[in-house]
Amino acid sequence: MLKLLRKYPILSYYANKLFAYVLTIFGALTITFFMFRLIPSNPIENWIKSLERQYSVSIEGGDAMINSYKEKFGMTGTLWQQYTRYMYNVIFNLDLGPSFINFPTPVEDLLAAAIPWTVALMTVSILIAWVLGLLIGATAAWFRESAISDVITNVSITLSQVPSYLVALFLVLFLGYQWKLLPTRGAFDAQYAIGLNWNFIRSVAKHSMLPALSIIIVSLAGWILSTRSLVISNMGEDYLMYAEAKGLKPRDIMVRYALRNAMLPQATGLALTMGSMMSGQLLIEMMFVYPGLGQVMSRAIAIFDYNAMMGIIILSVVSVMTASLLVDLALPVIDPRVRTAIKA
Amino acid sequence: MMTTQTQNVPVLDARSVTKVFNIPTPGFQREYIAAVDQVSLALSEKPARIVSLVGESGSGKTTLARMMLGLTPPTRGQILYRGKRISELDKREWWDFRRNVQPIFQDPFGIYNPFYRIDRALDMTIKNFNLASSSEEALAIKSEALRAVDLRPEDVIGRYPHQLSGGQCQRVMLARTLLLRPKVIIADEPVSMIDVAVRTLFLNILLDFRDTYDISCLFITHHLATAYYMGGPMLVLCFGRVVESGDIDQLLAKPSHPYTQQLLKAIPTPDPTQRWQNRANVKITERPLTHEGNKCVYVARCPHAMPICSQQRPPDFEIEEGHYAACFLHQDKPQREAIPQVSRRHRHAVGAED
Amino acid sequence: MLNFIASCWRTSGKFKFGVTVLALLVLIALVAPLIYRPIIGTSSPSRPGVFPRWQPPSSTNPLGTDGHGRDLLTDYLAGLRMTLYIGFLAGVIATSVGVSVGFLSGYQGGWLDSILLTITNMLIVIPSYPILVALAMVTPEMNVTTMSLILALFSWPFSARTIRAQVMTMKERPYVELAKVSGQRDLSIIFTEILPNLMPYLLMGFAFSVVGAMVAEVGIEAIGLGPSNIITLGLMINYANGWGVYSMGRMEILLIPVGVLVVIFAAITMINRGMEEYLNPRLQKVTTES
Amino acid sequence: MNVQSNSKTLMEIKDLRVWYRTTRGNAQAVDGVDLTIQRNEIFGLAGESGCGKSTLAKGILGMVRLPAFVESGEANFYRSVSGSSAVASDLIKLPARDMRKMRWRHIAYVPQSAMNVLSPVARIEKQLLDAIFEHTNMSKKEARDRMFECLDMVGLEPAVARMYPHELSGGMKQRVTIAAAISLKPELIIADEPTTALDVNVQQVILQELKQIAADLGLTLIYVTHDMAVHAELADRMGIMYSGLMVEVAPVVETFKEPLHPYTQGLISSIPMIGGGRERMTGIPGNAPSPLAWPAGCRFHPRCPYVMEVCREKVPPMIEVAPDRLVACHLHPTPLSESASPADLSLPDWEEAVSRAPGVQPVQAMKKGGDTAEELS
Repeated sequence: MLKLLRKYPILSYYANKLFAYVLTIFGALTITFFMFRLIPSNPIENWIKSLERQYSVSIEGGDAMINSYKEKFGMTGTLWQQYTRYMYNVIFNLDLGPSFINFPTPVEDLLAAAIPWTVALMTVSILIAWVLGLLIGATAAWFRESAISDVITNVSITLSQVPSYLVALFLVLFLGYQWKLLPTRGAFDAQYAIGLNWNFIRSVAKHSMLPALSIIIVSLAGWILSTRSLVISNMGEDYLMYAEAKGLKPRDIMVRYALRNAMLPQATGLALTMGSMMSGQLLIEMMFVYPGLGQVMSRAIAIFDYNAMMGIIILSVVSVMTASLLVDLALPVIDPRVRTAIKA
Repeated sequence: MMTTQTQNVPVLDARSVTKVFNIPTPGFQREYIAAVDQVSLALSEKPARIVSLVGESGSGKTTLARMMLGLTPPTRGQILYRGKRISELDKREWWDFRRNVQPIFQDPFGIYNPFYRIDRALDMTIKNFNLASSSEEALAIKSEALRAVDLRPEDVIGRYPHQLSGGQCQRVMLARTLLLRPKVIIADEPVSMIDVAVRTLFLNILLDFRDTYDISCLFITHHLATAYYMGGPMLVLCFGRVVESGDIDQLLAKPSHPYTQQLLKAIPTPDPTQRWQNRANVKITERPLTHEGNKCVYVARCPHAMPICSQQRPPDFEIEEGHYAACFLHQDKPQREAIPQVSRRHRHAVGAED
Repeated sequence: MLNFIASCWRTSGKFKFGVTVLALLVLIALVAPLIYRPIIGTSSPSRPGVFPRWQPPSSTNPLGTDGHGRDLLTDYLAGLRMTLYIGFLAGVIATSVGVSVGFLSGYQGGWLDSILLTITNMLIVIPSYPILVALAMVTPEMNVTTMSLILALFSWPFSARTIRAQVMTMKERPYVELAKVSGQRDLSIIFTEILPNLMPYLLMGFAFSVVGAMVAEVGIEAIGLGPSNIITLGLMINYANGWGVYSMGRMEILLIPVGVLVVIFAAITMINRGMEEYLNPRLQKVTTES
Repeated sequence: MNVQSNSKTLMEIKDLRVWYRTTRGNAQAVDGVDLTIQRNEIFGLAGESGCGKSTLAKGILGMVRLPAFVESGEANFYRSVSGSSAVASDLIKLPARDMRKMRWRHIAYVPQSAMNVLSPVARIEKQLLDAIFEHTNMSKKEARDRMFECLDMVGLEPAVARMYPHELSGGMKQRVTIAAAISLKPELIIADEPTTALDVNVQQVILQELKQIAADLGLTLIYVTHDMAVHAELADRMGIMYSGLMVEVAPVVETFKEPLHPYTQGLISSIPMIGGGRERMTGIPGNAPSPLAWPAGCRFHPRCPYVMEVCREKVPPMIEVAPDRLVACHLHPTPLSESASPADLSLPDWEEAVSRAPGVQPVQAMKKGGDTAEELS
């Protein structure tokens, strides 16, 4: 096998990318697992205590109940046994263990219910932000002398670092309360039946407008800035000056040379951002009571439910790594330079 | 026996040194190319001489320079400092090697850390090799070295690298080398990035170093005319191998390797009355990507290629006293004997000063 | 370092604007005690019940009082002071850890580099925000230093990665070779040759981690999980949300902290963009070298 | 406007100034250059780095971009319309759209760094065809034939068209740019140091190809390089620039045989020549001045061995001392009478002049042994 790898550098490039992919995911999960477990507080005691406080009664058989729950949750045995058992379940039979939020349902179902919402919201907003960002960024770069491009740049600089929930605050205040244009809570009107009927979709769209907008505004600013500086540095390259010397129309030069060379890095950027959407915008979803992964995460954190939290983190780590793996695998095919560089 | 031996032991001696890299090729396989392929080169102490090493870009001259400076380890072969492998030098011997073998790099602008003033390069050398006991003395030898390379100390000391011209920067490097009074300077294309007018000044200083301070120099260039101006022995490097060596006048009088002949024909002469007669054919520019050991390195482009050229590696044939060419056109002439590798018995570097 | 800042100041308007605004804010933060001492006397700014609740702006309380009977102006000043302090502290921790890891793996290379690189990648891949919230919720006594430590925990890998890339390129520069040949040892090469040229990238890394830390801190506070005994702008936002200031018609209670935060983030990012413009000559309009 | 100039002149440059805006004031890279280029000639533009020759080339091509800007001057280009009549247009004042139409059809450019002049993500054929389609309405097939014809002219097989730039060697990339330049058979090609980064053999191939193509297609070539030997091999007429000004213009044989301007003489006598005598050359002492602060009067006076009082005050005007021999130096203030020939004007031996020159200190042979400061002065 090694001889084969040595002989064909492309294979060894893919092999070592795959190895790094698996190792990083495994490492990340281990770190998170131990981080949670080492922290003193434990979900079951919290739950029992919260029950006692709620009904102001002390439960005698409390510790027996605690042990049985611990057993069910795989919290028994030494830390190492818990770890191996958990990993075995996750890897081999994809069982993330029971969630604590609504007890019997396993974490997988919990996530399965939340994933479509987050994916829908995030994909739409990321794509809109990316496309708009590319267009505005490129034009701002091409007409960099004009005042508007300075205005656009400074505005996007200001907006790019502002956290999306602060933007959400403003949107909720003005669009939501002040002018009552858009609903500010929930994902759809309760009165419509869930299904592919028209007004359900319309109401979902209306409800997700505000959260989507707050995500779009911030990431749009980010894309504008990155495209602008990419295109500007491309404009300084010799091949652009050479294209001008060939007497090509400015518009052709921008599209065929400046933008084309900026497409590749921005495409990889899009893939990586798509990968990171799984971690969801926790605060946005909490603020808008949007039933996505962030919502599940916030409820899990509130009562420190190990399994649910681990489930979501596994999901986002895997999706981020898969996105970057796909980019690494696709790169040699798309970019001829990488294909040659690999063999060096 | 030891004393006489110290006379003819060369300060720096490369014995069939080879460096192998793997390089990108259009195909999917992995290709190995010997950037430097069994090169032998000796720089003696007395008499101080300027040895020119001429080769096109990609002929391995920079790799050879870095190996002789001890910056890159050779894949095969040995580099000896006063008869002992530089990888086996003990601490004291290493410092002695470091002091006596100094480089001059190619890029006058990139060589100085932009963060500091230019004379820090001099101070660093003075401090590390403790050439001066007090700061006044340090300033004195600094100014003296700068004047020796035709630079006014007040023009240089305290200035930043970007405030000086390429020629000035390169001469400050010469001053830095002069401080150490090394036995050998390895100059890797020192003049290729400075103007023609100032270039001559730099070459004159190197000649003066040889005559006044007995500092030998390995002068590496791709410009044959500059090597001609320096005089002395010359080695022609082609794709990592020394194809021809000997005194420069011998080589010009009787260029015996096809590569040297082609090189001499291709060089534009600064005289409009003697323009090129020959019409270069395009095939010249092809570069043999892969070459195994056992064939002549120039066979792909050689007009006199014979079958033997691609089956056997041409040894050095002796054209005349001190003039060798590695080409089967001269099969009838005597071969040069191979240079023995040094075994581990030489514990102590011969003649290393304390 | 100083002449780098000076030349950035000369070339980029963004840098000038960012630095002035930030300097102004830091100045206000430093001077804050002098402003709110006369209002609340010697008591600590976070002590509730000093004033009657919900007073409109008056001579004693220039901005009125809040739901806990604390003077609003003092809240904001103390909040600004604390947010900046936590942000910079977390930035310093994150950058110093990031730099040492980045340097070690960048300069050393080989197996050490691959180990450190994998660890950094692992930490980058984990979604930091949920973990931060979980950690914040559970740490027993939450004070400024623990808060900064938690925030720094997840931002040091980013500066580690950028510094490592820079060190890898700097290592190949000719002046490192000149230093080697002049007898400099590895350690002094790192500190005297490579570090000074790395300064601009350190500054940018520092600015990024400060902003990152502040965003995360405000994120934690805004959902009420942060320490309640230290007033920060994030906490003020959380209270304002809790009190439903909108319905009380006192919008400014929410708008002021949000506005100040936006100005802080904008200023630091302007500084970063200014530095980037100076470093990448193509983005400039006037060349610096002749 | 349609002007009946003598059909030999192709371009007249009058008092062209191109400056760079820097934080420390304006760097006057090109500071008032007057030049006339004849048709079907190879004009060599020589001078050391930093003398402004590349900036002048960019000025003619209208490629002056911020932070550089055209301060003043004009460049009249006499485009031959049909047969002998020519239409003049000032390239400097031409609006962008018209200049764009002029490019590649009438003025083409061979860039210096062929390394990154070709877009890394597009195949060679795409970058050759886009100029052809832009300026002509050739059919696809016609354009491809023209492309392969040009590639063949520069000795590249058709397969190169399908390759990416990074798969070609430096020499091949340079020949692609030459093929691109001749694809629309322009009247003028400006080549800005195309062979500096290439090996000697490759350089010979490219120079001979350029010369051959210029002769076959009957086009004019302005060849910019600091390497005097290349000018000797290639150029018919030469112009030498120093510190942003043209100091001497003359046919190449006369320039080498009897240079009139001291700088040209210094430049030629400091080029090592194979086979020549190996006596010590002194080069040109001193350093090139900075474009931010040109010296007063003649800009070469700090380094000139024949410096006179007048040199330090007055800028020497460009004078035609003999037919087709222009020089800007106070040593030759007036045009020659018919009888005298340029030979009488030739300068004394450079080496001896430099050693005698008062202000300038060449490096004396260093004393052996003694390291004390005085001995070494």
